[in-house]
Amino acid sequence: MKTLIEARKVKAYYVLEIFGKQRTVKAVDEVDLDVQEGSIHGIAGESGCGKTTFLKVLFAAVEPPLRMVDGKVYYVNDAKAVDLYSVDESERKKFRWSFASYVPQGSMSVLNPVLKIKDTFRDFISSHLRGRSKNEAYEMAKEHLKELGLPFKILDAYPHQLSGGMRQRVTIALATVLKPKVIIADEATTALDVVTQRGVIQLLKEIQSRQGSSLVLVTHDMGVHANITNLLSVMYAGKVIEEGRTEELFEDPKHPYTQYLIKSLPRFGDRSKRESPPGSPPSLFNLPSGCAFHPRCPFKMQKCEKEQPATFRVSESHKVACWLAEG
Amino acid sequence: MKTLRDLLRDGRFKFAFAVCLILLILSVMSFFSPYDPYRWNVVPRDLSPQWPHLFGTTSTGQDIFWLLTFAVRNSLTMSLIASMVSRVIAIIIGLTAGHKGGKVDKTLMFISDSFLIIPLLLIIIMFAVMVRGRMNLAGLGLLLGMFGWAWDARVIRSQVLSLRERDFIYTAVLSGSSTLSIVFKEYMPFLIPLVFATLIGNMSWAIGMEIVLAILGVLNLETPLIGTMLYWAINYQSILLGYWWWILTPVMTSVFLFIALYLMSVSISEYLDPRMRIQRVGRA
Amino acid sequence: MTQAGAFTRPGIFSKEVEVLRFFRTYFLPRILIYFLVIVVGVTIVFVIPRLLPMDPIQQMIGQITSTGAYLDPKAMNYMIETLKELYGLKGSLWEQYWSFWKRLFRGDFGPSYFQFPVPVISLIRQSLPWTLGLLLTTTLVSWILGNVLGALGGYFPQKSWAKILDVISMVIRPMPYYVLALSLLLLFAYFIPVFPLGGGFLIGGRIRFDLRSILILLKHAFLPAMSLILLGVFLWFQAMKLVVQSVKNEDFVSYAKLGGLSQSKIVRRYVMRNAMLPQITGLALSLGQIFSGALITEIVFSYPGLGTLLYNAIFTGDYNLLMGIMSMSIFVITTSILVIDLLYPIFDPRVRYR
Amino acid sequence: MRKVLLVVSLLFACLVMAQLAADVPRNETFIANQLTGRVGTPGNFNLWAGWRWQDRGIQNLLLEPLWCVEYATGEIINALAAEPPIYNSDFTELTIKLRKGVYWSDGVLFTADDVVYTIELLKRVPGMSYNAQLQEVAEVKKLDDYTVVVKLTGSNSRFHTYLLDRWGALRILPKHVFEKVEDPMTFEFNPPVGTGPYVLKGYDPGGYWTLWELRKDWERTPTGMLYGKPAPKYVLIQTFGTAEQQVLAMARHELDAADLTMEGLRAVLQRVNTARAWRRDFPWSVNIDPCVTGLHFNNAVEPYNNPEVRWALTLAIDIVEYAGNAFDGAVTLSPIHLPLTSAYYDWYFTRIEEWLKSLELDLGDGQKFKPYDPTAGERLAEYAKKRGYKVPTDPGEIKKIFGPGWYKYAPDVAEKLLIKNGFKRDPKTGKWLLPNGKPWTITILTTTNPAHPSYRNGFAASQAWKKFGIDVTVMTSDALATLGQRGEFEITTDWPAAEPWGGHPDLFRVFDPYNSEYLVPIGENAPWGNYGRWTNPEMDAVIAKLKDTDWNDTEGIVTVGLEGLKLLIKEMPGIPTFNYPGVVAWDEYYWTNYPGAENMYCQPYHHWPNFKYMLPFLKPTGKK
Repeated sequence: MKTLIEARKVKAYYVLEIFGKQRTVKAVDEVDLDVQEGSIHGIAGESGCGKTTFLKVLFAAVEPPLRMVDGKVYYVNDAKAVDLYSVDESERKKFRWSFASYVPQGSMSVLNPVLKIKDTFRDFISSHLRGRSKNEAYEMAKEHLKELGLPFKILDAYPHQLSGGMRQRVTIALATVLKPKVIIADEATTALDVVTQRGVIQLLKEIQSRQGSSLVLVTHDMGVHANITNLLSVMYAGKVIEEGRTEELFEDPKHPYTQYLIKSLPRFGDRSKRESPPGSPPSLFNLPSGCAFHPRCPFKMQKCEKEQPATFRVSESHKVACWLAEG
Repeated sequence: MKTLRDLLRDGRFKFAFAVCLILLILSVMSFFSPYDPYRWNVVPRDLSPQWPHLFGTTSTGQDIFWLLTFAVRNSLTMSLIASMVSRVIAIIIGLTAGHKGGKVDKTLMFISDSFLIIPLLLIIIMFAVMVRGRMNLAGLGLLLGMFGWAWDARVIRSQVLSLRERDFIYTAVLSGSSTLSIVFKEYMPFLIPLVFATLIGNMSWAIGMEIVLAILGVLNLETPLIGTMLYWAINYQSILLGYWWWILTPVMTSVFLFIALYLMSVSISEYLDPRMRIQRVGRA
Repeated sequence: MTQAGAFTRPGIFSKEVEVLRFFRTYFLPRILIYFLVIVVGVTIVFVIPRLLPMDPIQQMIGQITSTGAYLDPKAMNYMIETLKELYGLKGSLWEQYWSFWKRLFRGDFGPSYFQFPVPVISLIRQSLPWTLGLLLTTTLVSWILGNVLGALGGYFPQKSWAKILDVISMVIRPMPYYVLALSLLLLFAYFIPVFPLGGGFLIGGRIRFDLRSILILLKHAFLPAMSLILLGVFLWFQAMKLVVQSVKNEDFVSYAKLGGLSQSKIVRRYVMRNAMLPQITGLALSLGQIFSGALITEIVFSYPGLGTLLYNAIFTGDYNLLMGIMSMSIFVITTSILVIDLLYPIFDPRVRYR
Repeated sequence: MRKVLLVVSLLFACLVMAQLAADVPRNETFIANQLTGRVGTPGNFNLWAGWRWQDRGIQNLLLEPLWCVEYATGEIINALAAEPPIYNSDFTELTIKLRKGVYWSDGVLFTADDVVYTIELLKRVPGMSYNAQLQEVAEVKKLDDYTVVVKLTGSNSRFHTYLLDRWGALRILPKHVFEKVEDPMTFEFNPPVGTGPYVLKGYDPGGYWTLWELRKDWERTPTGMLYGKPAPKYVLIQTFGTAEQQVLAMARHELDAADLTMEGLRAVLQRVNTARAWRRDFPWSVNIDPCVTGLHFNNAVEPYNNPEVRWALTLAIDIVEYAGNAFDGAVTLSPIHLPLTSAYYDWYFTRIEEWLKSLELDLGDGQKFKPYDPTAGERLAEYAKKRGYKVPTDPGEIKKIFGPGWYKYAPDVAEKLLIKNGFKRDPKTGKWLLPNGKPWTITILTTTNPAHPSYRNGFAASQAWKKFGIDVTVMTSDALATLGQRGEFEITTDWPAAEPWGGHPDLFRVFDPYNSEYLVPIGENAPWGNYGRWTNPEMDAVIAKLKDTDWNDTEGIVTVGLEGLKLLIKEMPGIPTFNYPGVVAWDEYYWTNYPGAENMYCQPYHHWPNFKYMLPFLKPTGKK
């Protein structure tokens, strides 16, 4: 299995200067992640745990006040690894949409309101494939939409004339029109009702399997992870606390936080009250000492309060950062 | 006061606040002026800036510095009256139009449109000519106030329209509270900052208008205003005769006043709109 | 104007229903309001001059006698009666109002009192081309230039030239226009005598449709035009900069950046096209204002136009001329707003269905 | 490539080209400023339809009047007429003898037919100028080609003054042009045909300039016959928007004669070395303008109907401080209701001075007071010297420049007069109270243009009376004419009395408005010159006597005139202060020998009809 994207010790902080006081938010703190070719890699965690920021780092969309403090992100394109942050913007631009593309969270305002859908497609296509004439780009977009089973008449409509679900599908189509190797989807289903959510997930799965591209899916909805992803990383307070094959994590979650997450999922026929971790996620301005989860962890030990847990390998494809696993 | 302290951190607001402070001090000093601004030939004429006449004297025999203190005081009071009047009208019309919607909204907006449509400068000249003799500061303020509200009523209305969609307004309406309480309890906190920013904008519009009217010689030219100072300087050929200090004082005052008002309204509206603030903050 | 309010999402309808619906809900109310505004505007313009203390006949007599032309008192009353008759000031306000509307439909504003019996229409026809020529070009040039600069200034606030432009705009804009125009005149007509001191055309020359006349016309119009453009550009610059700064943070712009679109494409098709929307309404309004002529420009550069004509009309109480110019100005403003309102859906698709 | 070269050369040619078109050489052109501003109807020269400003060259170059006033030398010029008017004994018939050999600019002979046709046409068509005045004409016919007889319905010894040009008159129109026109009101009369020495060459469609060219047959016009060949081949009358522009134009020698404010004049004298004013040194301004400025009481309003109150207000004025406030002392004082031009000085002032010195006011408790102060002129000269201006020392010169005398500054006498009439001072504030106990406030109605002498009079008076203890406000209004005629004012700064002819001792024009026949209550239209609604039986008698004295009997006119003047001074319906200070600036770069104070062969204003009589005297300097 070739890895397409390697993220090594990524540190990305928000540097906010709120009325004179300099404050840094450690949104992503030393995270390693490998995106395997052909895999569907899920990233789970409560909102505010830094998963969306990590995606931005992966996609090199770092805008002030977010700043890349340390760490490397390599794009491996036909065996040539390129460190994203050492090359200049024009180089990075080549990777965008052809190597990796990004599906945003709210699709409400992502499409240019004054352009027809086909013009937006044409912009995205022509800015990467030089020399494509106008209707060649339209043909390509029509072709792509037909593949995805979407009515290509929507090309002549304006964004505001489409329903929420339809607009999300168009955004996904837009992100995958150039057949990228990696699709990064950030909460792609959150803004939709359950039924449309199902349709969008189905769409993503189809694209992934037909184009053989790998998918990085960020969502707080564990049901989606269980349904679609084969690899799963759980993030908490800017760190990856557990990572491994999805089935393994669901069957034998090692980290207490992951257990809570899985228990929070309703199951058929199960009438008992859902449990959720006590308290609420820590504010990233002043993280608790040692393991960030310790204030809410029922199994916390002295060690947990003082030292940050190291990462232990539970099995060949299952890692966890928790002192419990040390024993 | 906390907001003021925060605002003062913004460089632009600091400059604007300093200029406004100076102008306020000037207006207060006008009460201690040794010369009566309505009397001519009280000081030797056409002196370049020197002690005791810091800003020099005019060809009509008046001390420019003390005249400026009166001019600034009158201009500021006049523009305050004008913008207060127009704020009140703008709020009333904007709020009722935005909140009520339907027929009321259409008619009110139609009225404000017709105000935008009639050639404003000429109507004001006509009114000024009509009232000229008995035009005092309040009269001029009222006149400018009457015509200055149309654009801002529209801004307030669109703000109210977007507010009305918010849930807390629905809950207030559904809970049966009277329109008045809704207006003051729910809308006002959101509108006050907007009203304040447009107030400053309207003040600079009023002063600009006053200067145009004075230069056309349509105002009562005896009352010292920034505009009338300019009128006398131009009428007495201060530019060609080389009395640069006479023409420069009103021009510089009006330029600084406008810049201060502009910067203040920009920084305040930015302070109110969090998204703009973050975008600026990040640029460390 | 655009209404922000809720807008329906009909999906994709057939063409015919769409047009009919468009006509009924969007076009008809606009036309109704258009005529209503004109009627109200013209009525206001009819009433206001009459509130002026200046009675046209007495001002005329004051004019005649103050220049020393002898007017024997007996003859004066006779003249007042005849003038009242000729000026149509006989009868109550109501009758004058109806006769005014009757004449208006025939496009005749009646004679100008001060330049009696020359009809107002020919007075306007003589001054209008100059005002139209000067102001149409300056408004459009400053609109386009101001918006382009504003967009670039707003999009790249860090660039040095953007900062310089910002400072200049802050200094030029509040400058009283009279002083700005006068210094331009002093600079380019006196110290560096390149441009003429005033007037619309070369003295002694005839306007012929040849290159030479056009060049002379341009030369004479250059200074007034530059003073107007200087003012206009920075007005639009600041307005556009504000709009662009807020549009720049919209999601579709950052998404386009993520998509790797080229900078120029983003600025042109994404930022500017959206930022232009409020500016277009602004253009409609300022196009309307053209009609009252640039009064101070005409005075300082003694350039022919409607401004001075209107200004003198106020002081001589010339009702017909006042009403003529003002109702024409109202007509142009409302039409330009209506046109822009109807064209608006082309610029902003969201507005199409109401 | 060639086309580009053409454009570039043209562009360059335009930039460098002087202000005038190529075929109008600058050194043969006289450029004057148009006083009345931009012309609303540039293409329309029909001055007889309605009323039109005529100083764009119509009255001063194109058309000659029958007679024309010349107030500098105090004479009446016979232009189209050969000799003064001839009336029959009871002034019901006027005979006019015309000048022979005058031709219209299109080569047609000027004859009596033109005069007869003009009078008949103007009388017939309402709305034409002078239509109202000509209703008096019963019948007009010509005796021969050069004699016209006008029969009047009543007797009017001054009927011919409608044809006497004093900045406006009934002008004779070309019969052979107007008879072909079916509606004289809408006829544009373009290109115009005239009897004057110049004919139209071109005009600006924007209304900012009019260019005139000397007629080849100039010797067949009255100007040519009387004064010879006008020097400039072209005369350009151009409107400059602001005073600054006139100064700049003169600095670039693109303007030969300008009308300026006092401050504009100082700027020109400082900036242009070849420029000069009417008087070479202080006070520069023209003091022979045929009208006197001052204040005008409203006789129909309490307490201004009482002559003693009016005299009290006069004595409360310190005329030196008053003139200082108004024009910094640069004026010619006049104690009588006439402008002290050299002509009126000789005709009237020399004969009234003794009476003025002996004039006494009765203060009630048996005391008498002589208000006249013959030293006022010298006191004003002292003030001017103190202000640092170069002032002549010879008493005769001072009298001519600063005026012979005025009234004493006697606030104590004024106080006695007021107390005599029931006025009191408020013990606390020292301010004056009316007889009914209410505080005395005066509103002075004046024009809006602060540079205008009437504004300066209003302002100076308010300063003087504020010092005397009365609350005075100055109300400026553009509707001065309307408010004045309707009498809606207490005191206005309109002229204290109507303007006299200037070139003739006849004061009928000054006294006639006071005729009790025309007295109207407040709200109706009072005649110009008597907005204050003052009448007096003795004045009616003077008017009647004047009506019976023939225009040519100057001795008779002067004796009756003196009687009227003395009455005006005793009653003081208006306070005369100083002559109208006209400001004219000339550039001696292309033309010299202007009619300045030291060389008064003609009056100085280029917007007056006499401008055409001035042009033959000008001498080109030969500069290219």
